[in-house]
Amino acid sequence: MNAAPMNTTVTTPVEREHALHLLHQMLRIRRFEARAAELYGAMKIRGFLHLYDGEEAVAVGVMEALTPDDNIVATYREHGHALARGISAGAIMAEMYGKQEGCARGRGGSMHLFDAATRFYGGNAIVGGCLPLAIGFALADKMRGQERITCCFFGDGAVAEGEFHESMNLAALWRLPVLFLCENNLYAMGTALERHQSVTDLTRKAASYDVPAAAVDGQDVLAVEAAARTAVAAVRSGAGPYFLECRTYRFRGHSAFDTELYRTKDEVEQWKQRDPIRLFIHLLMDEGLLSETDLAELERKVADEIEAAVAFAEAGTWEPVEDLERFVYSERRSP
Amino acid sequence: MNAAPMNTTVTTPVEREHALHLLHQMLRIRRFEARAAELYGAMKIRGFLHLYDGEEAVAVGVMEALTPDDNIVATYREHGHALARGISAGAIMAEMYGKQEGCARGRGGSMHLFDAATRFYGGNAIVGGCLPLAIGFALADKMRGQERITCCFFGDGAVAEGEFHESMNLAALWRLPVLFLCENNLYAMGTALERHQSVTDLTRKAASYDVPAAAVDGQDVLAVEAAARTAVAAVRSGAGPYFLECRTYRFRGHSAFDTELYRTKDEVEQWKQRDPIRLFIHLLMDEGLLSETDLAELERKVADEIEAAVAFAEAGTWEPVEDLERFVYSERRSP
Amino acid sequence: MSGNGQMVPMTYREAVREAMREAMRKDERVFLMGEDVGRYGGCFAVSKGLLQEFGPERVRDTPLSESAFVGAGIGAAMNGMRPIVEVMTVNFSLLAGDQILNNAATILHMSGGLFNVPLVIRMATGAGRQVAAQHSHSLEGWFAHIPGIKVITPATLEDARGMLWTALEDPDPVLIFEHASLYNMAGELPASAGPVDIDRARVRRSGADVSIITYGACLFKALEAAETLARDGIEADVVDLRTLRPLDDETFLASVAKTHRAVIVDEGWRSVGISAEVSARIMERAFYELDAPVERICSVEVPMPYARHLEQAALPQAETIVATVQRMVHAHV
Amino acid sequence: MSGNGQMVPMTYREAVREAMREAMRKDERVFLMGEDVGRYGGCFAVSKGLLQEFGPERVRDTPLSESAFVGAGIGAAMNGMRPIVEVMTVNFSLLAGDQILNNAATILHMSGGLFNVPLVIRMATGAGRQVAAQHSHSLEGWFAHIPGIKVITPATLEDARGMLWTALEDPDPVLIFEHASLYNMAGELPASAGPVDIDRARVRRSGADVSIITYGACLFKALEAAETLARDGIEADVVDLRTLRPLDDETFLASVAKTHRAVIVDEGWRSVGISAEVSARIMERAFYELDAPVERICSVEVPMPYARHLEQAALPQAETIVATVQRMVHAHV
Ligand SMILES: Cc1ncc(C[n+]2csc(CCOP(=O)(O)OP(=O)(O)O)c2C)c(N)n1
Ligand SMILES: Cc1ncc(C[n+]2csc(CCOP(=O)(O)OP(=O)(O)O)c2C)c(N)n1
Ligand SMILES: [Mg+2]
Ligand SMILES: [Mg+2]
Repeated sequence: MNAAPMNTTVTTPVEREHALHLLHQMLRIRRFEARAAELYGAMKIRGFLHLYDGEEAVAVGVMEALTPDDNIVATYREHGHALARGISAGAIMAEMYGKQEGCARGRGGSMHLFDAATRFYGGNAIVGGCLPLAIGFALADKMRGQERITCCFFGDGAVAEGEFHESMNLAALWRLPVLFLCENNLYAMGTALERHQSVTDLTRKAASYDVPAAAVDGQDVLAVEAAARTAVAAVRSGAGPYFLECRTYRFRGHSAFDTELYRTKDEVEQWKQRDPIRLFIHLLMDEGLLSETDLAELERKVADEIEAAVAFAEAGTWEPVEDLERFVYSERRSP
Repeated sequence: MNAAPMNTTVTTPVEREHALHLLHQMLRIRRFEARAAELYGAMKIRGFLHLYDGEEAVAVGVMEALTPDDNIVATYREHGHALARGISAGAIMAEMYGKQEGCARGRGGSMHLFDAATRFYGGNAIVGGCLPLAIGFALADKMRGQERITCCFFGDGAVAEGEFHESMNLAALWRLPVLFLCENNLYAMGTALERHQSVTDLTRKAASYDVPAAAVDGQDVLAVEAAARTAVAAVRSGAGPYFLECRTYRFRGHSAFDTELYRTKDEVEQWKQRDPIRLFIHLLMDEGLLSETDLAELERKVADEIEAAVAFAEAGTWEPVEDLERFVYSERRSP
Repeated sequence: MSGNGQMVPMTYREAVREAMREAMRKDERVFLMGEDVGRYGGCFAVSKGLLQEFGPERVRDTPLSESAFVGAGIGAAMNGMRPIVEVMTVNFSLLAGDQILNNAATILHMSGGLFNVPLVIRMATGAGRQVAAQHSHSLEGWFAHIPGIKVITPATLEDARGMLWTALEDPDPVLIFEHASLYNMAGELPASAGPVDIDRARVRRSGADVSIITYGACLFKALEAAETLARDGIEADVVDLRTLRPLDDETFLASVAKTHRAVIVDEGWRSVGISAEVSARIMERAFYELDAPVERICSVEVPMPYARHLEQAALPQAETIVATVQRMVHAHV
Repeated sequence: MSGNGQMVPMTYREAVREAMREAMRKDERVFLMGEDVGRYGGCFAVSKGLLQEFGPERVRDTPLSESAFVGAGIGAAMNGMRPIVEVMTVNFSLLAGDQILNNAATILHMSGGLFNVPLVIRMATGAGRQVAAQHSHSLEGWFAHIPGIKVITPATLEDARGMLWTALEDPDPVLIFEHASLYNMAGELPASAGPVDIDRARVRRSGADVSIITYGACLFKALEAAETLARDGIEADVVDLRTLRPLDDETFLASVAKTHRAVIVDEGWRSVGISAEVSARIMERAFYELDAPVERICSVEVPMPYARHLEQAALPQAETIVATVQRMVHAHV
């Protein structure tokens, strides 16, 4: 497999309201990440920062297929998932500032977003480390006859880790309601897919566990949504896990420290031709579902929201140093 | 998959001398294990004891296909491999007695047999733990242009461990000369294959790494030898790793502590109908390659050898307690 | 309440099993998961019979996948269950080490207090059965390095019976280490035996001349040594730490304040083990009470050899404790 | 030898890189393997340029498979190579923990001395960069619990440049921990700088009033504290342990014999860490030399919080060292 974009085009028919919603979600993420990058430059945000530009269609398309009652487990590159899932931009931005108004009180930062209301269980920064957790979430639900499913996001790099394999086997063996959501952006940090996987068609990994699988163009939000709906329906039916690979690309470096020695500017440019947002805008305009005014209106709404989020983070407060030792152990007994 | 034996029969033509050699090797193992069991009862051997009865055709068939220059890595159920590879029965038995004349000075015991002359690198008691070592052996050989291959034995249980997956991927990616030799005896301790693997045809695991694979009736020593020769030739050609699954059965409990609650006596009896030694004896007698006298002669030779091994172990000496702290760090600098 | 005071003969193995049985009866969120806990009956026969009583959903055999099933325990705990995960022995625990260190111990903190992990992990630990270098570890003290988890080490029947329920009621991850050599230990327990605390160390024998501080199977070597020493006129206070994280400093400090001398006995390797921690705490908080330097009796720092004489020489022994205490007391009368 | 005494400006990062470059030039059995060591240039840019010089066979990018590539390093070492395995950071090391504990550290012993494992594993360690609970571990002291391996912690440019070759010549597994905050540290080294020993601790500053015993990045906090203390008339002996296993007791005991007071500074968590071990050894071997109890300054026992003010509050600081020493010295003049 080479790193060239897939050649599918965006074609699925779509209702205007839904289309605008999807576009809005993607724009929110794009804008949020742009601001995060700036704020990182301004040293308002510190530590590691892994941005999601280029991959927006994945989080947005998948979240559409899930219900609020489902569980989400994600990686360190999870701002997009958190936003699409419904954690407020302010709570996320405040978290990245390290303020106590953040969704994890500023203890987690960019890589560890958590939220109870939306059942968002992190933000996990050990590659592959979230997969076993997802198994456990699904197991608990299955044992109690809950309808919920668990969606676990992870990258192509995680597929090389033993935990991926152990988790796929467990989920298949126990027919657990897990959606394995692989965001294949063709690189694990600076290591290209063909240098870290002997078989680059990752859906073939699923076959060896008898887990149904599909791959989808991750730059096409409608295709992602459709594929996710199929996958979610299969999982919710009780048939067991499902593996969905979204083929995508990250436009920025792996993290803020990346000098991108491992890929060419050309390759990145080629992929930017398949920017999921641009593609979707073109489609909608071609279909007459979106006007320049609509777009400007959306952009304005998004800008307002993100600026409000930044203001919220700026206005946030520092947790008292005296509280440092809290949350090592629980402050209450279990119910 | 159920636990019933495969229905293939032993048919490959074979030369008398070679046939007697194979039979001799299997008889040595059977006898050795029987004595080990007795000596465990007599508390001469302690710790864990994992016997190989029923699986003899695997070690014997595979070793025929390897050259003395190849590397072997094995599990805790490795007496058979060690004997077939050419470590003397005395050195193995003395090791199990804990005597300093043992092949690992009595420091390793039954689960940790080692030998430099035969390139036998353990005896590893962490399930799956030997697989990464095999990758390293093969990598070193490949980097230096050695002809050697590395044969790594492991059980069906190890296939569930993440290390199996990581090792298969690395071997395939780097086209390393590794023979993955899976001894599928249908149980990982008390857990049947279908309760620990979502896909019970283990060769399908190999497909997901583009590693060529085959399964063979592990009760048929000639079939194992033939399959191993094919596999070894493929690996030695430089094509990369190969996965060979030998379908077999252990006649005794997992270890000396096993009360075998998890399988029926019937199932065991059914498999004993496919005792690799009995099957082979019948074949050879049918073909006129083995007489009762030949067999008696072999049995006697084997009995003598094993009794001599026991005598050697009995006559062995205890390493001085003062030497306890040796071999934590090397006593010499590296060359 | 009639009959509750009655004593019932029981082994340590049975005490652990009874504790699990009671927990599964009392709380339907509790389930047991691990390698061979079901059909095999547990590699040390601890869970024998539980599959028949509770079925394969709640007594769940797992594939050999330590990282995945420990992580699954964490996820299930976060999602409302009360899993007991059995890692067959501590020797395999590093395969799940990342899940324990980076998930079980950190999620409460990383989430700013949002999500706790009410998980219990049981493991057999220890040496002495000639199972050699890869199967003889004592890493419980080592795990006690990690904030966010608790580490408990039941030594007595009462604790084997009673600590599990308390651990299950704890909102945070608790690791229970059962020394494999204790499973056959027989004794008696009241029919009414139930939960015990996991907060405090316990003085198992009282004496004024020296403190012997220990836990797990070494407790019995310490008690044996104490009997021998008593014949020599030396009365030892024997402290069973019971919980290695968080350590109950007050109990052992009170003992040292009484005896002014302490020996720590620990089957783990000496360097950077739990005994170093106890020694350092005595240094910090009871230095001026000491009549002699605190000593440690630990396993010799070798991977465990198979041969019995070497293994026994590597392990702490009652005789070593006796000799150490005698030297200590007589040198400083 | 002309020009060899010349000083060359260099960062810690470059010193490590030079050490690897020299090793690969000198010995063709040496190769580097790990995640992103090649095309990416190393996650801390340490190996930048080495791929270009030595090619992808000897500067080998691996998949994310810590257990497999560390195990592969062990196998390759047993089979005649001299691998340098980079585990990107210590935070991922538990994924390879079983290979380190049960293979690297035990094979020499289990094989009765037949097979040694001349493997070097490098890892970045430490906190201070706001990378939160899963990426801020300091586990080097913890790994020092394991017999069969050596643990070294270069703090200076000289050691960063010189310890690697000595580690590669060692017949047994050596773990090298490089504190991530040191990579940018700049200084000068003689052009002739080469291998240094890994056997002895080093006194980095001489003083008679208190011993500050430390290693790694904390060395610089200790030296800073010592300067502040000197203005107050307190002269500190600053001991850089350099090697955490085996510990060079003699050097810190000699220091304590001179100063009669000791503080240990360690970025790891306090309980059951390397500082407990040093304290326990001073207890055992220098008790009667002490004018005051040995103290420990470690990280607060919390998973590392992201927020900067909390992270800094959790870490040992020069000010804490100063305050501790002042209290210690003034309380017992
Ligand atoms: C176990 C582990 N090893 C290494 C790392 C360092 N690391 C962080 S992200 C990353 C690459 C992951 O690639 P992938 O899974 O494809 O996700 P992506 O970043 O492309 O979204 C690496 C090597 C880590 N966090 N965890
Ligand atoms: C990592 C690990 N987990 C658990 C064990 C305990 N154990 C020893 S052998 C075994 C079963 C292994 O089954 P398999 O791989 O099929 O080999 P077999 O014994 O059947 O030859 C188990 C669970 C172990 N040694 N290592
Ligand atoms: Mg990726
Ligand atoms: Mg098996």
